[in-house]
Amino acid sequence: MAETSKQTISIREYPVDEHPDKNYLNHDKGILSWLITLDHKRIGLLYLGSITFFFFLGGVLALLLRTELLTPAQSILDADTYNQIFTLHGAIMIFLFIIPSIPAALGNFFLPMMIGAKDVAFPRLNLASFWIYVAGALFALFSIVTGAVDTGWTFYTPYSTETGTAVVSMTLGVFIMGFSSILTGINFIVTLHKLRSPGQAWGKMPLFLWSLYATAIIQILATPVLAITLLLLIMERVLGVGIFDPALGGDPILYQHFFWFYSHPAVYIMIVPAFGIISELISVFSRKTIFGYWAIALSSLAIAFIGFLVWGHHMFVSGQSELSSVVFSFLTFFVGVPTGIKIFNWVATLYKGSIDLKTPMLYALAFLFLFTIGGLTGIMIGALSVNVHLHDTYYIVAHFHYVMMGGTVIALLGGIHYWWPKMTGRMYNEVWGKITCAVIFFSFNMTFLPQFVMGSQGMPRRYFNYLEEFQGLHQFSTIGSYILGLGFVMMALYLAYSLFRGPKAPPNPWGARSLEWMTSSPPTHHNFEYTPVILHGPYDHHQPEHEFRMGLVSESKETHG
Amino acid sequence: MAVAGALLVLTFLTVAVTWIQIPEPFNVIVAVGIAAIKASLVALFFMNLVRDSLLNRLAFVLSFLFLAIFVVITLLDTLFRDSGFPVF
Amino acid sequence: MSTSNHHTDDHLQHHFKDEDQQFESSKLGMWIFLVTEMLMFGGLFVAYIIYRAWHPDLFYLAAQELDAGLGALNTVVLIASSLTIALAIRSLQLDEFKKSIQYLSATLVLAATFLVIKYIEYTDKFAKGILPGGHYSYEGISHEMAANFFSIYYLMTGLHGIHVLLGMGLIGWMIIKVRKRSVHSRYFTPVENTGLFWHLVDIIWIFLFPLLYLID
Amino acid sequence: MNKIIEYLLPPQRSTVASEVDSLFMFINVAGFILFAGIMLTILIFVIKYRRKSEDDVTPVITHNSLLEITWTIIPIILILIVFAWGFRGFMTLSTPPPNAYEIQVKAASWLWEFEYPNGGTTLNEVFVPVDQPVKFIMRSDDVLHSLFIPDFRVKMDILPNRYTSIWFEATETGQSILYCSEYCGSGHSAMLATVHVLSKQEFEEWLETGLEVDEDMPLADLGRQTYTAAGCNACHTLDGTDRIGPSFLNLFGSERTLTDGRTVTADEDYIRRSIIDPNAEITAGYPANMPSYAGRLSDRQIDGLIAFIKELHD
Ligand code: HEA
Ligand code: HEA
Ligand code: HEC
Ligand code: CUA
Ligand SMILES: [Cu+2]
Repeated sequence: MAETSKQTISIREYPVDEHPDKNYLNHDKGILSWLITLDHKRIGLLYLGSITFFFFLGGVLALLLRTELLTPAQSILDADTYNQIFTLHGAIMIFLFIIPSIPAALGNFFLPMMIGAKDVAFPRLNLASFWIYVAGALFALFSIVTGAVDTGWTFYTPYSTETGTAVVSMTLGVFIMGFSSILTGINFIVTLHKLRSPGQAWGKMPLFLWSLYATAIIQILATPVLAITLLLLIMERVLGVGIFDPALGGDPILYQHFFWFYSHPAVYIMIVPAFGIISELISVFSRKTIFGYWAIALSSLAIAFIGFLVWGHHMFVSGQSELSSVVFSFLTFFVGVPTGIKIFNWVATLYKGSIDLKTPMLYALAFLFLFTIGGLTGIMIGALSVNVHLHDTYYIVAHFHYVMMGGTVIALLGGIHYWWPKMTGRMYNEVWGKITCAVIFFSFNMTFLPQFVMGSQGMPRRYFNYLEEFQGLHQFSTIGSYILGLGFVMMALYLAYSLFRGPKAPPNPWGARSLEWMTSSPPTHHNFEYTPVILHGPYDHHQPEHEFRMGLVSESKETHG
Repeated sequence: MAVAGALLVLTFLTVAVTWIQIPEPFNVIVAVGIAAIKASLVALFFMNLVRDSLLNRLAFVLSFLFLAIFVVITLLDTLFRDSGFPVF
Repeated sequence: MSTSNHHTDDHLQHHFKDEDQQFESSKLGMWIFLVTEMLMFGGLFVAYIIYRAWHPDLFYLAAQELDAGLGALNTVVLIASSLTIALAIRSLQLDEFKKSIQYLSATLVLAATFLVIKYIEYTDKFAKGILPGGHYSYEGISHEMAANFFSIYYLMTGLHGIHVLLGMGLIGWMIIKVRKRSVHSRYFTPVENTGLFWHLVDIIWIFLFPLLYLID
Repeated sequence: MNKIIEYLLPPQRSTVASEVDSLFMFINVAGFILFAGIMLTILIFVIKYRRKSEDDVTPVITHNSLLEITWTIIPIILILIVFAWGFRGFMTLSTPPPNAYEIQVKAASWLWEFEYPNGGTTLNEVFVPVDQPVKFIMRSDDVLHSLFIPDFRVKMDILPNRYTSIWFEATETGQSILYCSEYCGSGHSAMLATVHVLSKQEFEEWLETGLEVDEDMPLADLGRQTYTAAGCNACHTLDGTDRIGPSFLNLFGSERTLTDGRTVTADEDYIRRSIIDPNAEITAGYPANMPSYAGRLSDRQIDGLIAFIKELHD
């Protein structure tokens, strides 16, 4: 628990064993030792591998979409295939990639380390959550084999109850993955409450953990509703229960309420952990105490809470009552306030810092650029009368790619580079890192900026054919997406290279202050060979580094009694 | 933990309340109200929330809060579908 | 579980500092899990509330078909089972293993009773042609949406029934654990958590009963 | 500024358009100023405070309440403005004037049917008078659709179990495109219609004469016209490629295998049946989702279609 016991405890500095022979990677050998591992770090890597795979899969599907959109009429895909591909692209990117991405991969790896714990509170649940995720993913992929789903990732009724495709196995897959998400959430909350090292008050927790905490709260409160929604949808198909299907007396708008009650908060499951990463990056690479620690920490909770009140902004033209549209629009804007607070505090942190433009920092700055655009366009479409025009056009597509790809994915990339030395024990190539970051940044804008224009000109989304007048913009966007793909291939190459040939990483290459850097790279099986004691805040760059490596002198006397 | 006796009495009380409740014509609120009382009795004593940590109590309350949000805001739509534009 | 277990007490997992920490963690975990359960059922309650607000007459008519007596009986059964499981935990905390097993078994029997009564209700309905959703064929209710009420009814009671089954599994497992003496006054977390789960199942029924059976 | 509006948005052809556009531009401009301010600050900081040496020491600045309050209040003010403005526009959009001219719209997968007060109907094109409020009362035959006319800045979902409505008042004559913007399956992107805005007088005339089918046209020509007007082209091509349904090329006279295993010859009778009651006989390999045209096409139009299909051989 957090508070130090009343007995006097003695602490001393524990120097880091720079390159211990045994680390978590070679602690046990063999594939099986990975597949049934209870080590949060290995589970984190398992997740990281899986989400990378699904990101590439989703990305390749996106390139197919973009290729079809090169010409106004049919070129390489027919209408049904196109519909299935954007559905799969959306569903894979959302449920298989972005929701588990930061929390389950980086969060699993670093949450226990950042609080000086040996593991999460329930390691077995953690492993279970990974395998549940895999099982869900298999169901989802199975749906492709059995005829694919063509409903859009939103599974709106009654189309989803009528279309002849494999909606049941897809939704079952998503249903199952929900439990994986819930288990991760439970695990994180309990771990943060109960396993923090001595001295680590809430105010000394890295902001990444605050963001994971807020995320976990959303996960446990929203995901069950998704579960019941999908269960009802499945029952609708299997038994014809008639809650959502108008042909049976149900109400399709009710389905949308249920769906967005989960899926709007879910967008904060995606972005809030990204905020956490950005807080770490900005502080570390300007070597400066974070500005407005509490403002940033608490705004995550505020976003999580307000995020539950605004789901109806996806439904302004759905036929819900005007009254609720007005209320939802009003509440929607208030998410912008805590988000803005974060952004301004990050900018203020840069002030008088010592800014080092390493690759992770470049990603952080790219994030600020892209996410602000995505967020401000969110305000645009939250405005009632404008939304009527922009709803279900490419403007929306551009908005959510700016926040999800330009926000979450860019932050994830920043985080991966930042923690790469810690996770793998190797340094990546800085020059290639920067070049790739630039390529991704520019081609991303090239892909999605034109979509704002198309959208406001009236180009509807989920359109397989379109009017000639949009062809120029579509082609520009498609070419951008190819370059974007190239950027990711470059990244895959230099990161893979660094795994084998990269120079060995020191324990703390960036001069950071949070706990995960106070052990060897890669860490040993138990993270720390002692119980860490926290004296300073995680961003106290003005304190000498060795004071962050304190630990209890003798562990065994610490038990109660 | 000397609540066992009290628990028994409470159980009978809650059951008894159920029985009286049936002939009552005036309904949903009463029915749900009584159910809520019964539920809180179970939560407080059987599940021992009276003595539990603040956090666990908070968890319990939070779930009701968010359910309430869900219901109330959804009703804002479903009850006002055809009433046109609200005039303030 | 993991390799280096230098602690004497074999229930303490290596990453916990002490028993207290471990107990509190599991209990908090369980509570959060209960929160997710409540929200999941909550979805059905929301559907219920919306449909009842739309079609009060339907709910009135259809509820007449349900046997309030059996429903009430089941309420008593579940409340009693809640009591017995609470007593089982108490006995265990006092290391009265025999008594604890008796109470747990009583809970199990009560749970089974609940299911038997539910089974009677279901078969009775099925016989009349009151089946969920598209299979509905009963003519006795003069409301075009009667099937929808029973869809909600079956979904709610069905999901609840599944939880009763799960709970019974857990209780059975706990009986084995007490038999083997692998839980006792110093370590009763699994039983405690099973109890919490069971109480939740009870609470949900406490709401289901008046909402489905007692509409007038 | 006007140039930018013209580039970003479709032409303003209804009374509400300018109000919506002005809010759109306000958010763009305010957002851009905010965005540019933030980016500029970042740029300056990054240049000015670049790391000079590995031993740089930075000041300890933990927070500043005044700043925090400032950047909480200013956004709140901005969002209140945006909310109120959007609310006003929305109010206009959702309260049709009482004197609106009413047209019934029926959306089906994947065609639009418009019914005028005099009982006449048109498929996939709608004629409306200029400078006169028009209200669409809409209903779907099957799944969700959504009626979207970018030039008028209106959009509304169409549901199978209720009526929804929109209204607009066109400000100039001409043609505008009407999209289906709620995803509805294979033919979603082909579910288009044209809005013809006519002057009041032209509209009156059109109501008198335009609704009648030109009975004098040669049959095959009428068929070709109906092929696009009735939206057959959404699903059937003329060049032998499959879309949603089979191509019309070489259809006539060929042997069709049905899902129940029977084979039939595609003669006049069969084609007529396929149009009027398409789901009675389903050709193997295709979905059963062609809408029925019973009551939507006149006998002569169907004859025309048959004549047209007859000619399609290569
Ligand atoms: C990571 C995911 C993510 C995030 C973070 C957001 C963030 C926001 N989104 Fe987005 N959104 C999606 C993912 C996301 N969204 C997706 C996937 C969809 C489409 C789903 C589908 O239909 O398929 C969608 C759709 C969507 C819609 C529905 C559009 C439609 O279909 O008609 C709306 C409408 O209000 C909306 C609004 C917002 C708002 C207001 C925010 C806010 O949180 C943004 C807050 C941020 C800022 C405002 C910028 C920073 C702040 C400042 C610089 C301070 C100054 C600010 C002010 C003065 C306000 N989003
Ligand atoms: C996390 C979420 C996420 C991400 C990251 C992306 C990423 C991308 N998306 Fe996606 N998108 C969605 C979520 C996301 N999308 C959702 C939810 C929808 C809505 C679906 C719906 O309507 O239901 C959507 C819809 C959507 C559409 C609209 C389709 C339509 O409405 O008709 C388009 C069109 O341009 C598009 C394009 C892209 C592109 C070009 C990328 C690019 O950023 C992708 C970049 C990645 C790559 C290019 C992969 C790189 C790898 C390789 C090329 C190498 C291959 C290597 C090996 C095989 C080893 N997306
Ligand atoms: C929504 C899509 C759609 C539209 C619009 C549509 N059809 Fe079809 N049509 C189909 C499909 C799918 C089939 C194959 C299944 C079947 O036989 O019903 C089909 C079959 C047919 C057939 C039988 C062909 C065969 O293979 O035997 C004819 C003839 C036909 N359509 C004519 C028309 C005409 C004429 C129109 C316009 C007035 C039209 N269709 C509009 C989808 C459509
Ligand atoms: Cu009709 Cu899309
Ligand atoms: Cu949203």
